[in-house]
Amino acid sequence: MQTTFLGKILHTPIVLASGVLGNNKAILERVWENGCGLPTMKSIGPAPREGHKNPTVIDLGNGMINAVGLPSPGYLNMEEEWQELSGRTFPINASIYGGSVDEFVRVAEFVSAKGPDFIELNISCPNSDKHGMIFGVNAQSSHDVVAAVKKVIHVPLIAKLTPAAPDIASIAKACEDAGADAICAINTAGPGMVIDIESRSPVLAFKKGGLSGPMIKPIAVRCVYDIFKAVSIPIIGLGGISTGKDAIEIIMAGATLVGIGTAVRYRGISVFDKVTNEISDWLAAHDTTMEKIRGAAHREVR
Amino acid sequence: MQTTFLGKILHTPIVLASGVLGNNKAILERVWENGCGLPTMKSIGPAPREGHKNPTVIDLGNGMINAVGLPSPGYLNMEEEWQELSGRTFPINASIYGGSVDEFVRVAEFVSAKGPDFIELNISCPNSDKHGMIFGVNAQSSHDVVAAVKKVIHVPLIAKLTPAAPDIASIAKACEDAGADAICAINTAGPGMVIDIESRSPVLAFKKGGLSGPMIKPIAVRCVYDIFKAVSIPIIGLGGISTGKDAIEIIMAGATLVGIGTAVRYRGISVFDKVTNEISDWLAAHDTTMEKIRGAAHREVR
Amino acid sequence: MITQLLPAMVTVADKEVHSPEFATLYVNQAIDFKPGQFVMVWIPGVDEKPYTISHHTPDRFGITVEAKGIFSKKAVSLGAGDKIGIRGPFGNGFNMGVAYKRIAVVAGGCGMAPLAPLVEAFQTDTGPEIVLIQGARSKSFLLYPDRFTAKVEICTDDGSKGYKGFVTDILMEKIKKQKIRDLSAASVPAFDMVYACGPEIMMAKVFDICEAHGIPCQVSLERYMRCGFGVCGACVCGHAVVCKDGPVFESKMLRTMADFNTRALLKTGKPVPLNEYTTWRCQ
Amino acid sequence: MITQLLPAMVTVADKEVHSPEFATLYVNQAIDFKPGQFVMVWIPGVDEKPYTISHHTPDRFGITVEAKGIFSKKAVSLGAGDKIGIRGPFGNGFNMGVAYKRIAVVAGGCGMAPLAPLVEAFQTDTGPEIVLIQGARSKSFLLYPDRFTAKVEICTDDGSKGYKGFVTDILMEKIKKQKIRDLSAASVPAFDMVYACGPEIMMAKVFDICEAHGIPCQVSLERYMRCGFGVCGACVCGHAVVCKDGPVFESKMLRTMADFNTRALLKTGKPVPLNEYTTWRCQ
Ligand SMILES: Cc1cc2nc3c(=O)[nH]c(=O)nc-3n(C[C@H](O)[C@H](O)[C@H](O)COP(=O)(O)OP(=O)(O)OC[C@H]3O[C@@H](n4cnc5c(N)ncnc54)[C@H](O)[C@@H]3O)c2cc1C
Ligand SMILES: Cc1cc2nc3c(=O)[nH]c(=O)nc-3n(C[C@H](O)[C@H](O)[C@H](O)COP(=O)(O)OP(=O)(O)OC[C@H]3O[C@@H](n4cnc5c(N)ncnc54)[C@H](O)[C@@H]3O)c2cc1C
Ligand SMILES: Cc1cc2nc3c(=O)[nH]c(=O)nc-3n(C[C@H](O)[C@H](O)[C@H](O)COP(=O)(O)O)c2cc1C
Ligand SMILES: Cc1cc2nc3c(=O)[nH]c(=O)nc-3n(C[C@H](O)[C@H](O)[C@H](O)COP(=O)(O)O)c2cc1C
Ligand code: FES
Ligand code: FES
Repeated sequence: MQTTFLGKILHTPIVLASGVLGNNKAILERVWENGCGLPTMKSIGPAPREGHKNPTVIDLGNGMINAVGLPSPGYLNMEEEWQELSGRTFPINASIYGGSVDEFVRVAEFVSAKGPDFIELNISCPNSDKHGMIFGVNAQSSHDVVAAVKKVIHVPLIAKLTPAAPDIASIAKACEDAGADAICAINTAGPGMVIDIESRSPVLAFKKGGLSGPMIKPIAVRCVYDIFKAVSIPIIGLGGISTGKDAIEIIMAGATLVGIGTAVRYRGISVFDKVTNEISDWLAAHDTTMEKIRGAAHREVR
Repeated sequence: MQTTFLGKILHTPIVLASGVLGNNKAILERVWENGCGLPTMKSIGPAPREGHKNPTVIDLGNGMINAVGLPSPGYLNMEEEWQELSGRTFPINASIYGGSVDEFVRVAEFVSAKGPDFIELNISCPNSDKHGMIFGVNAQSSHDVVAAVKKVIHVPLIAKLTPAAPDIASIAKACEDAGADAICAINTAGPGMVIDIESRSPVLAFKKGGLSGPMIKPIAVRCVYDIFKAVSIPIIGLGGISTGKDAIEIIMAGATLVGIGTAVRYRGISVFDKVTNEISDWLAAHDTTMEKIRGAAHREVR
Repeated sequence: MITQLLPAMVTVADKEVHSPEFATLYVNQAIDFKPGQFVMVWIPGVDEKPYTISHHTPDRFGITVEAKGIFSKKAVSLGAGDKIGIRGPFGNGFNMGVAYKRIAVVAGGCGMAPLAPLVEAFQTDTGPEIVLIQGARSKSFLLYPDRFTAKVEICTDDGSKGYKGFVTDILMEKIKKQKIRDLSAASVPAFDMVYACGPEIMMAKVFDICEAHGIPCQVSLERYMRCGFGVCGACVCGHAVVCKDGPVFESKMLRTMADFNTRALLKTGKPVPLNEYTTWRCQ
Repeated sequence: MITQLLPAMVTVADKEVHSPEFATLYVNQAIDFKPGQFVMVWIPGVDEKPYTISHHTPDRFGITVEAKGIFSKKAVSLGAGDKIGIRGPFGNGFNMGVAYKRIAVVAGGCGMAPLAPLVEAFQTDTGPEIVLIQGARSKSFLLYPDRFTAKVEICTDDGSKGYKGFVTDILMEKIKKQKIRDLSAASVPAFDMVYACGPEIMMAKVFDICEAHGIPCQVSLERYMRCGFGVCGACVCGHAVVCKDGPVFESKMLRTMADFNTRALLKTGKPVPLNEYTTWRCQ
């Protein structure tokens, strides 16, 4: 299922969602070997950060709630990992975050020099008081951060958006106008909260957390649908995608690539191969191609 | 489980969510007889409106997606229903909507004269192009509509909010400042979209729809938690509440009353009695009261 | 698999055209089913409406549609190979007593659709004696002419076939005859159960007749529907939720159902007299 | 019910204090369990951490905690009636061959916790011959002194009980003895399986010894964990996901596991040499 994305050839159209597994080269490679066309690294931040105390990630059965809190060694402390990655045989998408346009620029410039295949701006993470989210809910700030980062990097830029934006399409458009090469949607939804009634306490140590997995799929599909109408750059669609049929659905909404995070919990690391095969089988059974069905849900029926 | 709410005595703390069943007096009464302390009428609009074509309501298993589209006879065409309701022996909450402050005011003034026990402003419905939602995502507009309506009505005013607001607490505060007597949270989440991949078409005729039921409970709990911190007026908490434990959870987040909509699908009309009994049983087993546990999740553990 | 959740797109396997107005669409798929239950039928880009399952075998079912409005005309125009979305089945079917000795089935127009599988289920060696009364505007509107082993008492409004007049006349007559047969046991009701489906006014008459003669009955109602599973409230009839508590209701419920044969809600939710509402299902 | 989803708040039924540093908390609840699996233990307001199930019967289980940092000190201070949240069990347990004739079990410090239920499971009439080697800093750190019917070979760092030295010395000696016994069949490995848990450096030595003698082994690793079910990536060790692929790993996997006995990730995700990371579990 070879796919070309912003000029790079990927062996499958499936992307590993940022923050899921991608903590070292060995696991990024394993995910790739298991059918992931584009593994994304855990978001890299401007300074060392331990993230929140546990509980940070809870399986709700039909999806997860998490407030990991953007742990990161900090962009200056990853020499060892970049060294190892320099000899890689697979593409990587480097996700980054910052608390200000300046921080985004600093991290992006440094990371760009390390030669990832793409840089993804996480302007949408809800799990931190000061980082990220502020950008992704406002078109002007989204534009500013994308425009500033675009100037200092030498690889394609992907803007990762949050469904918490009142009008995600306008954010996507602002990112496109600012030079983003692609949109990745969506980050976790909500945020939500789960309270343990016996201890009378929120379960997550950070109290609130982002929702992911099957329960947010309708939100992801709607966002991708809205974004597809608003922009002409390609979209990485994710949020609750667990099966080939889910992938077809978000492709029909307008996605070019399909991301998978939470489904690793439900179907194991081989979920990438499984979903790839399920997509091919469906396409073959319907005698069609990814290109033909992309955005199909936008065409009037009959 | 008698409860006093804004001066009215309700036989249980359970509210019927607007838009669910409440289409005539007989069914409102039946819901009340089945343990609902406060039945809410289907939202009443400024003009006759048929709503969207079907499919409008789909069960996703772990919740529903709907775009009914605010059908309403229009406030001027409900004489027969008000006549019947005037002889009622149970309290009602009249939900209303409008496309402008003026429309809200006109509907509210008229409805107030019909003697409902409460008026709920649906400033949060996502299923219409021009109605509702615009108010609920902006603090200033929320303030304006509540302040204007408050002047013309003679019953307590409940503002019903949408989780789509980037900061629901600030909307709630704006409503409180404008004179709202209570907050109802939340309306449906998302919106979402489900695409049927065989017909390559969104399943809902309106394409997008609001999410309700168990899958949005974490969002509802988080919203009530945020609102409880921001306001001192009581909160009707709803969104995915299906069991007594769910009710206890949202009460611990800060709710005074608990609303139920989608759970009617999963547990039948007797869900009101069932949840009431489950709440009493839990309170008895834990030797506590609704008052004692309200907002308990806000207190530091240990 | 067909469930009550998202519509399953299924292929129309074949179509049986009964008359210019009526056709049955068959689908070769298993569906869980009790006579009287209905499915929501979705034609993407058009609309979604409830239809009774009128034919059922373990691996096949059919719905019979009367072409009336935009949706049903579109449905009747579909043919083998076309796809429709199905979710369901919804509602409670007819209650079928195993010990019934004598039943009456009264069908008006396409009210025969839900009743046909019921009749088939009762038509066994050990089943009750069946008095089957079918009425329609005229001959060409009489559904399933050769479907039953039970004898069919036919009436048409125009006398083009069978008795010229109402199904309720025949029902009255049958009850009287039965009473004479039963003279020795005067308190025994003429039928163990009367099942009826057709225009609501016809069902109301059947109900009145049954009440007068101490016979329990079950009728299948119709209201505008959205969800099909008892949440949206579009279909309420008095305190009854037609899609969920019904569509089949027994005498006990009918006695207390405020709006039975009097009112129905339009799409707007406005209650109107039945004649204003139009009994879409079976006029 | 305890599941892998939201933590279930359960009551500590009783506490067994082994020494000032070690205590076992018992919970009278059923939990699905295979020796080697762990649960996430939540103390609201404090933190949540993984602990091996060290005791298990159909309606009761226990975890043994060594007081080290804030969380484990808090856990050890809990007593009967206190509530903790439990989710799990997670991970794969030890593989237990039914045809094993001779196994060795090598425990260092609180590495005995996951191994104890394994030993109990093997201690049947038809079970294998068990060579059980237990090491600790000193006598008071030796867990479960009277728990097993199998004979325990004891070593302490300070010689306060048993052999003064490393568990690996005893393992070597046992392998040699076994080889002499097996002279007639020189190619037969000394043990069908060696199970080990303790400081990672100890487990690495056990692995090396086993490799040198053609003996398969299984060790139980420890890394900082968040989700416990293979999603967050906090616990990766080379290409292995410790919580999900492990925590028990067999020789075949250990051979290719880049970071085994060399590196671990801090909470920030930064990889550091093991000594910098501190083997929290069993020092
Ligand atoms: C439980 C249940 C089971 C059913 N089973 C069957 C079945 O087996 N077979 C079957 O054919 N139908 C059945 N129906 C009815 C079916 O769902 C449709 O209502 C019917 O097919 C007409 O749909 P339509 O969209 O084609 O017509 P519509 O466009 O809805 O119109 C139908 C008729 O009503 C008139 N009309 C429409 N709107 C109004 C209005 N506002 N005021 C006055 N008149 C109006 C139209 O002119 C037309 O004559 C069932 C309904 C229910 C609730
Ligand atoms: C699968 C698995 C099973 C486990 N089973 C058990 C078990 O059965 N029993 C048991 O007791 N434990 C077990 N553990 C370990 C347990 O989860 C905790 O890590 C342990 O109890 C220490 O937690 P703490 O929060 O009290 O200590 P921490 O506060 O985490 O500190 C532990 C030790 O490390 C030092 N330390 C902390 N942070 C750092 C740092 N950044 N750099 C250097 N040193 C640091 C502290 O000073 C202290 O000495 C298991 C772990 C795993 C992964
Ligand atoms: C445990 C966890 C950690 C995550 N961390 C990040 C992150 O660091 N950066 C980011 O952009 N998204 C992060 N996400 C969001 C995912 O990349 C993804 O957008 C979201 O989970 C929706 O996809 P899914 O439903 O397939 O998981 C995280 C998600 C989870 C579940
Ligand atoms: C079919 C349906 C129709 C609804 N219509 C309305 C409405 O007219 N006005 C309104 O304020 N909320 C409406 N809602 C939202 C509910 O009142 C409620 O806020 C939401 O469904 C969350 O609660 P639940 O999860 O218990 O259903 C509707 C919800 C559903 C499912
Ligand atoms: S159709 Fe929705 S309640 Fe009956
Ligand atoms: S703890 Fe999350 S992957 Fe292992």
